Amino acid sequence: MTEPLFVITDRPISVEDVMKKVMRPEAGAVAVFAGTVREWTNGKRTLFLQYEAYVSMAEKILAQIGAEIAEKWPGAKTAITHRIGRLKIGDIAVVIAVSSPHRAEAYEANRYAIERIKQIVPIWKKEQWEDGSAWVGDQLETTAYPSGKPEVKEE
Amino acid sequence: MTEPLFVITDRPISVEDVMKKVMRPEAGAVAVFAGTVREWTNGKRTLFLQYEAYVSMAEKILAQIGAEIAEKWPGAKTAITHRIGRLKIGDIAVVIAVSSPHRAEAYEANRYAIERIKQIVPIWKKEQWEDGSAWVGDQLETTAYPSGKPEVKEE
Amino acid sequence: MIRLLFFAHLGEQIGEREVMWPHVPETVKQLKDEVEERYGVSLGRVMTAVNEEYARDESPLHAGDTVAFIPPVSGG
Amino acid sequence: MIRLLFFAHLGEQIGEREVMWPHVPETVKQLKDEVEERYGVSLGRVMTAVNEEYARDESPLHAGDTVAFIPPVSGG
Repeated sequence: MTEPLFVITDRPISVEDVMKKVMRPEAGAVAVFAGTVREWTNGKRTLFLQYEAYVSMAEKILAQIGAEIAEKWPGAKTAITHRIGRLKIGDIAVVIAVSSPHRAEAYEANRYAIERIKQIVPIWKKEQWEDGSAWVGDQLETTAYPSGKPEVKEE
Repeated sequence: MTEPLFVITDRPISVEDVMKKVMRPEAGAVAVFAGTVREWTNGKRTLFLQYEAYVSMAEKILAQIGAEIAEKWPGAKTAITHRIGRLKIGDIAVVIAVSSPHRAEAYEANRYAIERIKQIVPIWKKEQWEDGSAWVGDQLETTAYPSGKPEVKEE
Repeated sequence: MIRLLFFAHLGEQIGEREVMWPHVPETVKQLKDEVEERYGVSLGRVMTAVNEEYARDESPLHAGDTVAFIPPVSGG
Repeated sequence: MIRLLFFAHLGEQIGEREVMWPHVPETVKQLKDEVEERYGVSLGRVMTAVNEEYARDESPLHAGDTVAFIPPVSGG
């Protein structure tokens, strides 16, 4: 299989395609996470999202996360695809698939992957609401910076 | 959508179909688990598996697990399909999809579902090895009963 | 008359998956004793379901019930 | 000469996503100071990557490097 395991794409993501990259006879468990565009966040309605990435570096960092997982959970194999561009409600933004011989590692490694993505992968999303838009400024999805200036304390 | 959420089938499972049953605008996360037929378990090579179910009751108990999840993690929606019959190495035996507004619940509820399936859903698997076969006698996959008599202590 | 269902290795041991049982014992426990004696199997670790719901040893039985004998499950 | 990349709100604020920077400062920190002064932006919470690897303020710069300014990420 020469298909890349860690991909940034501007096309819709096929969950099955990502899964197939990690399925193998020695794995009995595949955990998959799909992050989708949610309509409501903190009572505010999202119309669509715009994702931007530093594509070449993002793919490298995704591969680094895969390597971290293989070291922490030997036998685990990871594939990640993240979509960029304009996404509408319900669209899949990211798919993480981790296979492993037993299920505990697959779940744990998968969750590790999404937390790491939100920490270190150079991808950004801009929320478009009915009354404006803003880049979402931190990985915990708790703070948006309508001014575009994350350095200004807003409380 | 009138498609049933909890299904026992003797046909191959489409992961995307199971996922689609739980995706909705208010959910930002979908956790999926696929259990596949592993070739090697404790150094023994599996040739294929045979799954049997008490189909009508198994579907009811799967639905009960979905109800347990909705109660423990409000906002979580679950779909589960389990395959029966003869499965070869790499085939998907079970797919669990849980969607929720945020990712933590989706992971936790999904894992809860597989643990419950292994505890209470009337489905059994028979392992076929090169040198024989046996019903796998408990949900932790640690003990097989080659004699077919789970009541006999074998250590 | 009640309907008995045997699954997995139990079905193989007994040689039948479904049996019509002419006697209707009062409880699940009594039925288990009768089945153990009739077929020479042990139901020690076997759960039972009456009409597709898990039942306890003291659960009552009625004519027309379906009783399933459920060995330790291994789905997933 | 080094190549600068600005992402997300930084790119919008600066009005350019890619800039060729004629001066080659010794360290990332010095480059950040120059960029902050030139564009009136704050890089306080912004990470930098030199040639696609995360760099620290004291990391050295060389002609031909690509330096990316990476605001807090929000993928996933």
